[in-house]
Amino acid sequence: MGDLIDLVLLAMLAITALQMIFLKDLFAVVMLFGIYSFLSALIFINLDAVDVAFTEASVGAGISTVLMLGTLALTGRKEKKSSHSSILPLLVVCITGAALIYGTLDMPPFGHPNNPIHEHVAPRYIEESPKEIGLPNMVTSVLASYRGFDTLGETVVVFAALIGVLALLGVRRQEENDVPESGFKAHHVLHVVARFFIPLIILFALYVQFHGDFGPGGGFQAGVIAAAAFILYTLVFGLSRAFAVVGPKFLQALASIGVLLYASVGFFSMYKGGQFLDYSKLATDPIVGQHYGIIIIELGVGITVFAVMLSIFYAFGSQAERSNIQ
Amino acid sequence: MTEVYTAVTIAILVVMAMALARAISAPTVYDRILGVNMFGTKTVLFIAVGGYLMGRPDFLDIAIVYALINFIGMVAVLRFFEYTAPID
Amino acid sequence: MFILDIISSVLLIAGVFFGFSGALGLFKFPDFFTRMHAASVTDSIATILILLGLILQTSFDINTAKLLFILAFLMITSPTASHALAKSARHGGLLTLPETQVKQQERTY
Amino acid sequence: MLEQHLATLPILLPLIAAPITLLLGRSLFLWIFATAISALACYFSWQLLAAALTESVLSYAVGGWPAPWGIELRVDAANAFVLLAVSALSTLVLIYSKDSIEKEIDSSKHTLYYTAHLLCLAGLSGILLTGDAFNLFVFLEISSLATYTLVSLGSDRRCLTAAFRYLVMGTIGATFILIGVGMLYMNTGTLNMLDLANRIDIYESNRTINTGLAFIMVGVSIKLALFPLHMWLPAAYTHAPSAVTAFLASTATKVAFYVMIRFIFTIFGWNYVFEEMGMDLILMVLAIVAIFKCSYMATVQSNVKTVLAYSSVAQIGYMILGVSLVSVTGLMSGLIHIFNHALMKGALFMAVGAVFYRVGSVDINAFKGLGKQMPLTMAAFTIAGLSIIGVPLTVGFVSKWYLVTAALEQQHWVVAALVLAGSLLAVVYIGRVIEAAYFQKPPASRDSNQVKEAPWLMLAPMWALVLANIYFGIDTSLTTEAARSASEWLFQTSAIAAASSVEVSQ
Amino acid sequence: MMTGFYIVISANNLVKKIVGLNVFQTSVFMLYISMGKVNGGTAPILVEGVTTYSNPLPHVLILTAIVVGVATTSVGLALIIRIKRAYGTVEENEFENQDDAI
Repeated sequence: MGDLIDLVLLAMLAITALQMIFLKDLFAVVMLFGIYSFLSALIFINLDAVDVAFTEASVGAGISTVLMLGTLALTGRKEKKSSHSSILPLLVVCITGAALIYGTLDMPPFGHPNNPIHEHVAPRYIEESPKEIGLPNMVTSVLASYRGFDTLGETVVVFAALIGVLALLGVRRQEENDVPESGFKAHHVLHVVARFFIPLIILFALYVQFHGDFGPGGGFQAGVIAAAAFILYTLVFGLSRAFAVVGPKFLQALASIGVLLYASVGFFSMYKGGQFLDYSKLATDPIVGQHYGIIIIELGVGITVFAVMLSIFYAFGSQAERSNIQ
Repeated sequence: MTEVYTAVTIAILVVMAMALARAISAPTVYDRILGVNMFGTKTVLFIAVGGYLMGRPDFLDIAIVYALINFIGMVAVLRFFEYTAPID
Repeated sequence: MFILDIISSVLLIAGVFFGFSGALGLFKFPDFFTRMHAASVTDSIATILILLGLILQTSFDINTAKLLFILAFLMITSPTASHALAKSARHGGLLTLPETQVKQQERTY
Repeated sequence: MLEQHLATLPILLPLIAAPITLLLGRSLFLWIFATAISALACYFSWQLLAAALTESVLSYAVGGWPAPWGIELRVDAANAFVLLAVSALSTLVLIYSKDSIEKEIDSSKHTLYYTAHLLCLAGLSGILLTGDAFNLFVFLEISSLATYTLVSLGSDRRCLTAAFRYLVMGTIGATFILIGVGMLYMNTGTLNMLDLANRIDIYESNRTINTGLAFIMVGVSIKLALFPLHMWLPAAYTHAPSAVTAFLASTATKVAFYVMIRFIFTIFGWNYVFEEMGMDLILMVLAIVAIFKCSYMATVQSNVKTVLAYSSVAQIGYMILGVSLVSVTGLMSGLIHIFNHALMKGALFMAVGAVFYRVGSVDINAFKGLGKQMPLTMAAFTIAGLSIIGVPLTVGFVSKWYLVTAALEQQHWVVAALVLAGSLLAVVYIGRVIEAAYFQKPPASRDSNQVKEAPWLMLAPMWALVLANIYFGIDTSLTTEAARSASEWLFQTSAIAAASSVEVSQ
Repeated sequence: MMTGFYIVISANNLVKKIVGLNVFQTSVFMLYISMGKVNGGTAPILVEGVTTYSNPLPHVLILTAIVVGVATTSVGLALIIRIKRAYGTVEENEFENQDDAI
């Protein structure tokens, strides 16, 4: 049953991807990309990777698509006919594809419980992590504790993206705000609905943030969802009103603080005599210490991701408005 | 009950495929958006029913995220049309 | 419990039926606004039925709350999105089938 | 307490400093702060090298979890050596950049420049020190994102397309590495490099692992700008701000080269890669083609930065050639060349940046007559240029010497001859610039009062590098000793891993 | 997977290239997730009475990789906007004609 669903979803995925090559309307390509993301998230769910599906749906289908649309608004929708030949790329792709298929020949059988991948490192996570860390969600345990350094790196990657986007686009200065522009002025229905839902979405983000230890979710997802709430606000009410709620400078500070919060947990555990990011030393009882550590670093991740995603969106949005005014 | 879930899941899958087909080969841009939107709502339902099918109904959070993202995507698309002429 | 099972099965199947007919409508109807009508109305009813069917299966815990939240969310956002889409399409200059025919007749005269 | 955490500090200091710089915001203070952090990181990596030379391997388990479960930082002579070069260069470039970016980067973006620089340094240190294959990917992306940002800060609009091309190529490369690591993980169930090495040898000729190796090699080669995949490099180096180019040219590709060594020697084992896969022949051919093609390209360019960028690709060819000779001396020459090339390319790009600072152009015509107008800068350029060529008493000679020795040890007469012939091409492209600077009159259009010597903050790091060029060219004991112990160690671990796997499989 | 790769290499339009890059990466993610699946297993969140779980490690890795991917995407898109402003086009062959010095 699960396999059948997988196959159907995979087929749909392949069709979507192939169609993307041929469409010249970039808007359609981006729409299809949104679908592609949704579909792959569905496959992830089917393969038991709920946390990943969560992230893919919110990041891939949500943030990426919105950013791509923002870019399209500035660069135009049509792809021009390409003049250079497509034989060489096709050849490279075929070689790579052949290599991949060759590589799959000796791949361990799909889903077999005795594959090396399930026998070497993973059993410890599955069997011991509930005891060593005390959380039912193993993904969170591994993410935040066993491989906490990766997650720190990942938070820094997000931060680096913020630096990149700021360096490239900057955020419009406040004093240029004199041009009145406030989203959908005429859409009263949207206004009402948005006003009603945004608090609920933020509430849900907080739920995801703190429930991530027990169910799917965690800092990244929560940060993205909270950012999505503000993006909705910005889309509906316009950029200048959103700036009044959360200013861009404040967000940049927040992004830095998130990273620092994460790192400070690491330094604190060093100070307590453990290794970097060794949460067991944070409290007398190692399990309680792990718990504290994970909550704080997830919070740090959440803050950074929220601030960065929203800042990036602001940067794109202010570009779009500037070009609209001209 | 499992049979019903299975049947319903497959049926939703079929509907999703139809919506996808619509989104791929749409006569106007709006049809495409409509297809995408429909695809999104059906996906939410698919996850909800699928969660029961797999016996892990605590994954409804993901369905909520889908609904949310779908809506935001919709608003973003419409906002996008304020900048560019939608008619080909 | 048995009766609940039957009721929820019926609800689920009815919901799927509506969803299917909506998707069919997406293909069969002649112009954009009727297609949209088909899609949005059936979308709502399918959502209600399926989610209700699932709610009956829960034992009134956090899952019920989540399902209700999804229901409320979809019930409000889906028509809103349809409304905004229709409005935007109208502004964009899309016409209903009768209007198109009228226009064509005008052009032929 | 610091000794205990020594291995983390070169990564963590710049990592923490980056958000702090964003919070700070005042330019002069920022410059001092960033430089101080980088200098501290350099100091700690010096300590690390000392520790690694005495104890041979330091291991640090992040989070207190033992190796295959948690992430491990491993310091050995090889990576401590490269780390020292990277952090030292970073410090010098930061000192240099105060005046340089004044001219080339809009003042509102100075904060972002320092932040991105520190992030890049953190990423590169992370790549060097980590003992975990996936962690390497994460740090690779940190440094790459920071690099794209740095490249795009250039004043010319072409820096944008260069950065974009770099981004696309870099991401493809990173994704290839990801595929390769995935294939390894699939067959071994572990991500720790040592653990991987032990478990890979059990599967002697597994097609999935072979493919994984191929994907990793191609991915790393993109990052490394190995010959057919180097197309992003000249554009990126030419259009980035001078300080950025000096930093990237002397560190980024070197780190990628180290990654390649690490994968070949630590994970796969050299006898597997070279003897069973025949990778040495492929690498050797590519390296020789790279040396000649790119040296030739360098001789026909008119933009001096582009000349040096192509020369970088050629120099990477020398490093790869050293590895492909499969001997301790060959590997050693590659490692020495990492360090030496950082010294000379850093000095060259700094000199070119100084010329841009005063003259406003880096075209070869702009260099005419500069020998009199900017004597110190051009003297630095000349000495570093001689080093690239491989004149005795400079570091360039040392690495070429060991490379030729290694080639002769293996009876590769042709290769040795080709290396020497490649140096002749270097004479041509460096000679053109020097000839323009010393033997031609300055163009009449240039206001000779405006063009004077570069500010001392630019000259000081430049001359520090030049003096290092000469010092390490005469007193080779430090570099050769470190490189020799590093390369011997790399060969040994390969052998140990192979031996232990035999025990396991029996 | 190869479709995305093909789009990256062959597409002339920069936005499409970024889309392709995303497609490519997403398919690699799928490769990882598929190897973490255990037949008969369920999502790695502890539930009473269940003993077989899928492998959580690939999930963790891909979580990281997704976030890395979106970071790259956003920087790439920002670059595209700047390119559009500087050159007036986002078609690769058009700006090569404008600056043949690259």
